[in-house]
Amino acid sequence: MGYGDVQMIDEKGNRVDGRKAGDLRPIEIEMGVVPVADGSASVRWGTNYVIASIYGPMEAHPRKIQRQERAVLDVRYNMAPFSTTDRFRPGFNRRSREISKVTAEALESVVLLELYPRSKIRVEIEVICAEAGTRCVGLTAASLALADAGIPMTDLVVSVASGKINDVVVCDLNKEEDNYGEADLPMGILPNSGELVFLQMDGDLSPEQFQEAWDYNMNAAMEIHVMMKEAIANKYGGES
Amino acid sequence: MGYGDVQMIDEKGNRVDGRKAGDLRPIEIEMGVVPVADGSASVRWGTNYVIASIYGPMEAHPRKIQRQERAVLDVRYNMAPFSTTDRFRPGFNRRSREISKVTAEALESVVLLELYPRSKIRVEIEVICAEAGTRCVGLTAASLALADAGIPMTDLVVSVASGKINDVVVCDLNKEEDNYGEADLPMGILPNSGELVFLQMDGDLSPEQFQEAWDYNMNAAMEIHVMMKEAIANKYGGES
Amino acid sequence: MGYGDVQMIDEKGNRVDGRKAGDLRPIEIEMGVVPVADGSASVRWGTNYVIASIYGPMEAHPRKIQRQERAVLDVRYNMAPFSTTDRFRPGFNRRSREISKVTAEALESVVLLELYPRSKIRVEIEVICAEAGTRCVGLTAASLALADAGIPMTDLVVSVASGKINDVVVCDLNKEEDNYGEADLPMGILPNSGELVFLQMDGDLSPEQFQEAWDYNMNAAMEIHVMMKEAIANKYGGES
Amino acid sequence: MMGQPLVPTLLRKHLAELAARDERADGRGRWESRDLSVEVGVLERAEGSAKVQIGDTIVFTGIKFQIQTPYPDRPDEGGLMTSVELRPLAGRHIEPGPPSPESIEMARVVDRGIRESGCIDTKDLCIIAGEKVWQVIIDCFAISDDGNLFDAFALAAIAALHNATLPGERFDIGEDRPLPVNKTPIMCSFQKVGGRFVYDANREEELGGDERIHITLGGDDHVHSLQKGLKGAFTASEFAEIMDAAKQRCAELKKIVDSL
Amino acid sequence: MMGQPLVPTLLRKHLAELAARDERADGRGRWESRDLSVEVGVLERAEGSAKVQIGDTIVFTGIKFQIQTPYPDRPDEGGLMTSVELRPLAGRHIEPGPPSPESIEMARVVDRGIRESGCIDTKDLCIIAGEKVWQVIIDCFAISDDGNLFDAFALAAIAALHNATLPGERFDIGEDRPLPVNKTPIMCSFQKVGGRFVYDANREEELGGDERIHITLGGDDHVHSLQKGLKGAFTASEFAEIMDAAKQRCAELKKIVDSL
Amino acid sequence: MMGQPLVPTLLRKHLAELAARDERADGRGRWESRDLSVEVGVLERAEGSAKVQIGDTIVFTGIKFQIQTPYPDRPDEGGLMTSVELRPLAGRHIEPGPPSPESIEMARVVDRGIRESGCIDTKDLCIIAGEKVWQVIIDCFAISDDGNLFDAFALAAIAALHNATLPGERFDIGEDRPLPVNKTPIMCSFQKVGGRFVYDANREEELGGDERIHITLGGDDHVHSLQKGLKGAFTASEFAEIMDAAKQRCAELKKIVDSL
Repeated sequence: MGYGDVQMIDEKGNRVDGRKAGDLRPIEIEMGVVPVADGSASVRWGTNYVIASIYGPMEAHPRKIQRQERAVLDVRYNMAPFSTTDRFRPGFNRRSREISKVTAEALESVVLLELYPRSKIRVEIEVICAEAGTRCVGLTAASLALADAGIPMTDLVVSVASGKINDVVVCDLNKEEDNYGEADLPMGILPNSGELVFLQMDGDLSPEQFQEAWDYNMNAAMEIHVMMKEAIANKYGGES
Repeated sequence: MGYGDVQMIDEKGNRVDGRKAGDLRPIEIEMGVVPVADGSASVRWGTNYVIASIYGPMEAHPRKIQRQERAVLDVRYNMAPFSTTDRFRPGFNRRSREISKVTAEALESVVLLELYPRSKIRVEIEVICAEAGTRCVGLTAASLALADAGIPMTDLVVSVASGKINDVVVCDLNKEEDNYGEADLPMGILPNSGELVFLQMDGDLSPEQFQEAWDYNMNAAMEIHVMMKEAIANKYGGES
Repeated sequence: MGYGDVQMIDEKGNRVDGRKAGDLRPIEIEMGVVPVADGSASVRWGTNYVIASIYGPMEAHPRKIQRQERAVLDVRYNMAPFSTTDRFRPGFNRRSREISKVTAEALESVVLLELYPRSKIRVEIEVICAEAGTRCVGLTAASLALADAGIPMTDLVVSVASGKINDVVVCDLNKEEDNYGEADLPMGILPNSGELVFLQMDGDLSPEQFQEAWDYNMNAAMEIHVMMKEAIANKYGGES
Repeated sequence: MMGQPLVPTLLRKHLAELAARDERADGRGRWESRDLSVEVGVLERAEGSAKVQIGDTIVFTGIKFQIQTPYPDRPDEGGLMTSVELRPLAGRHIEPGPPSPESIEMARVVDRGIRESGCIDTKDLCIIAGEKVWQVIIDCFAISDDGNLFDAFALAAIAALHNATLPGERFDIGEDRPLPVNKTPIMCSFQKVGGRFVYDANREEELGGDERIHITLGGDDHVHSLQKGLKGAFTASEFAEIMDAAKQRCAELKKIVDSL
Repeated sequence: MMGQPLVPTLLRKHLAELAARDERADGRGRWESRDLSVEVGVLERAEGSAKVQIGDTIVFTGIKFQIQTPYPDRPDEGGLMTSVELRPLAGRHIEPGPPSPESIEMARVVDRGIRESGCIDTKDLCIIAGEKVWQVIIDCFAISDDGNLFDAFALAAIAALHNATLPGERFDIGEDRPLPVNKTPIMCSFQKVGGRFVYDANREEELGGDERIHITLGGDDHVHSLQKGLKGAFTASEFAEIMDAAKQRCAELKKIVDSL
Repeated sequence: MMGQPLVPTLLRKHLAELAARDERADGRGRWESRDLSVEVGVLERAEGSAKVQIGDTIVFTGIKFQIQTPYPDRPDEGGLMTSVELRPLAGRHIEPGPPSPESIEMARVVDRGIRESGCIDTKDLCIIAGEKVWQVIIDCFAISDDGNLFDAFALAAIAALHNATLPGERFDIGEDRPLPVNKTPIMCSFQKVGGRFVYDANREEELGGDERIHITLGGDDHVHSLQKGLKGAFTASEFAEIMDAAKQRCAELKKIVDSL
């Protein structure tokens, strides 16, 4: 943190890739990319490339994970071995475990689990290419894949992060910025209610900076929500 | 073994910490130290500090460990990472597995397991600070915790070790002595019957030395038994 | 592969251990070598020494491996730690897993599994001394052990490999030849029908060389089959 | 892995009724803590240690040091590692086995609060640049879990760091000296119980509650770490409310740690 | 581990009836492939990559390089490693957990085809003899499994190798240069379905089929790797028949790869 | 892990009746061994080996050597490691998987008997002080378990050590030479069956028996290792009785090993 001597924003407020503080990287959504799945979607976001697939609702087994009154979500976030510059070694990984857990908890907050007692819904998130912000891309892709699978939800989840570089708050850090980032605030937002189902943060933000980052995320979420609705409408010919 | 050139006992028979051959290190017992457990006790013994807690009797699961006619004891002996001078790495450890096994077998010899068919009693032993003789301290603490949990036993188990340094048999080696020890004879004694439920030994003892170490342990066990009864009486206002 | 400058066959077609191209190493079979097993056999083949034992048919558990209409074979191929020049470290091993899988599939092709619905037959293969071709020795030993256990089979399985050195196809490579081998073609043959239940190959064989190696294996299988029948007859006083 | 308790419908109902009357089961106010004590220097074999008791929740944290080779791209910086051990000693609901997702999350959240606050300057851990640096290991260990282990661990961790000594003599690299710790980051955790957030939930409230928010603040109310855990959605105004409570409580706890 | 599907008696009967009429469920001929496409250079972070789609089966293969110390007895030879990841993303039947016997077998069979063909000369991977050599890692990753992953992975692997660049610049050892790949080994897989072998079985045929044979051929129809998998016995004449089919199909696929 | 056999109530009753008449199921006396044989030099790839058969119990022990760096505080001492493999080959009751508590206990008890007797002087294993020392690995491997594996492994281990050769040539550090072994520690195991201890329990007696005591004696009846296993309590006089039996039997077995 705090490599203040590397200048990542010029005097005109332009970032290294030409974006302004509040701009998102390019985002491209594709529905139904895993033909054998019950639902799937991919999201390209900058050079991030994440695929999510859904299987279920199906019988929950082993028995001990079954819940009498609702479905359980079995969520796995994973990085493919070729997703990073240095090969990412398959196997147990504490970071992936934590992201899987908070992603599951975010999705459990919107999926109508009570509709499927004793069952399990598998949510598989694979990072094919990683840039910065893969957990946000993954959560967004998973929510699209659930929609593709026809699993009823109270809302889509839109996830995006803002951060800080050179003591300036900006939206959606790319990889180069992330290397010099001084803070990161990823959020999972329900675009219809404005509620949050996912929130993390690390680094250093003053109360004012924190508010600024929060607001960037809220605005960006609305922008992404439009793209998500379009992608769904393109496939199903209607509004989500 | 056999670093005979380091003098650990002086000509008057005084040991490095001032004890005589048959003396124990200071022992301090506290009952009920884990508020959420069904029973618990801690034992400080020299600079050893061990906590034991009991959960159960409860339903034994998974099923395959269940026994139709009696309870099973599920005993775990473990060293906390900060319990030793060099950090003790958590995870699988052959020594801990062996100690857990022989401790379980010692306790199974006194707990009235037939009273609780199909159930499980969990015995958790954590070494918070390790000096020398942690397996004896752990077994003693576990037997106190079982008493605190009100689990019926035929007797308490008192565990203590004697050993040999400079070819002299002494009781209850401390850490410094243990480093130069030539033998170690830990025993688990039922103070009312004088029977043994736990016995290990390694090193080198002549038949006569072996008898001497055995006798030290038997005497020490009676001494410790008095302290154990006191600690229980202090909590429950009666004799165990 | 392709260390063509080491001469492993002389101008008269003699191999380093004096064998001709189509000759097998010495083979010795012993039945019933594991007294506590339901069936067992050992095969010494060159300096290979492999023991196989059978347990079952027994109830298949855990339940999820059970098959309503037939038995399952639970096959394990393993190398003992002292079976190789450099100590073979116990534990997970990808090569052993693959050999266990293809060995199981070969045996499943001959055992009358439908006779034992919901049950399991354990096939344990341990390499005590390894030379070259242990997978063939193991499969052959397992089929003998199944016969010793009285498990009905459509045929014995005879397994043998041919290979290539100095661009010459020869039968049953020994360890020294294997080190310089340019191809290896292990097969599992049903001697009565001539069918195959096991086939692997690696290296480089022209179509003609491939046919030559195939034919060596077929001939060798008939030779080994005679020894197998003898070993069974010696124990049971009849023809297999 | 922690067992999956059955959803305690009755408990949830009971807690909701209490919340409707602005009450808690044990009589506390929404932002009120249980009795809390912190002791340092309690572990004979650790180079720094603390014991924290919050109600019937008891934890130890021990600091151990190891020597390691620095990363090539940061030759003069030491390392920091946080481990959480939820051994079955500490509760009926804790099962033996490899680290559960819960314990991994705790370790990572406690670690981020310490790390991101900059309270340890990793350059202070350099022994010989490019060759030898100190690694600080923070071992969090639960003795009794009656809820809110997150705050207990985080508090014990920063207290133990303030209590720690770099063991130069044991490693033959000069004299022992206190570990430099520049700041006092404090974590406060809130759980939604009966539809509203409360501070310092006990285990009963955890079982019958919804989402949890962990906030770590440094000086001047700077935010260093946030984590939302468990199922549930919250609004911006709910968040603002607990952030205010956190600012007040963090300041109180900081005073306690700084006075040890 | 892949789940154990119930033996699909009805499916087997159905497939046997089709086979009796020399038909397949999707209308293909015995030796006919599903629609197949190969794309290279599709993975941003890999040094070589390919995407193969065969019907509804989709896989990626990425090539990554690492630097390692050579084995003392082969000081001037680099290394080659093939890994197969069957993540539960790619099918309802794939369970999470450590590598299944199926994925281990796939990795080893794909690896042998590449390795034994000699398409990579490990001496081309030497950087400094006895000190530093390249290790080529072939990561096969399934996106959607509708059968015949073996061929999809093998095809993606050789295509990705032809597409790969040795990343000298990233490791500060000279310029980037194409990985030398001398040959194009091709795997063709056959499964016995309804009593006769067919090429490119889809997942339904896999479920209702018997033994499987994998053949990897190089130039001049040289055989580099064989593997028989699953329960079943086959005759010499059955083998001769699929070997003929393999020779023809391998030549077609080789053209596709060599033209990329 | 070994399966949990159902408590064999009938078997226990039967064994108790036999014990009441001072008999054993197979007609042996209390301190009588089953037929026992020891062969050495039986494993082609090991540097020392032995096969021990006691009744229907059969085991192999192989000695392998590796070169390792000595511990800094003991620069001129080699290492010793004992491993026990209870593979499912050796009995219906043995399940595959990671080392069971039973096999760990066996390995540790066999190891202590060897180690504490001082039969291997670890200084004899020094090659270059501070740089290279031999590690002796004792691999105990069960072929057929009909009870009393402890004694079979311990006997095979000391016999194999006496048979072992330091493989200097294979590691390019001088000539092969016999491993110096100065003593012959012997283990004798006793199990309480039907209320009294017997020597060399077979598997039936193990299943229907109670606690077990393992005694390792060296020269002049010096005790080197003791272990009590399984549930049960015993008196001082019971222990004295089996110690006497152990002294006699250990002397007999020592003669057998020393005469090989």
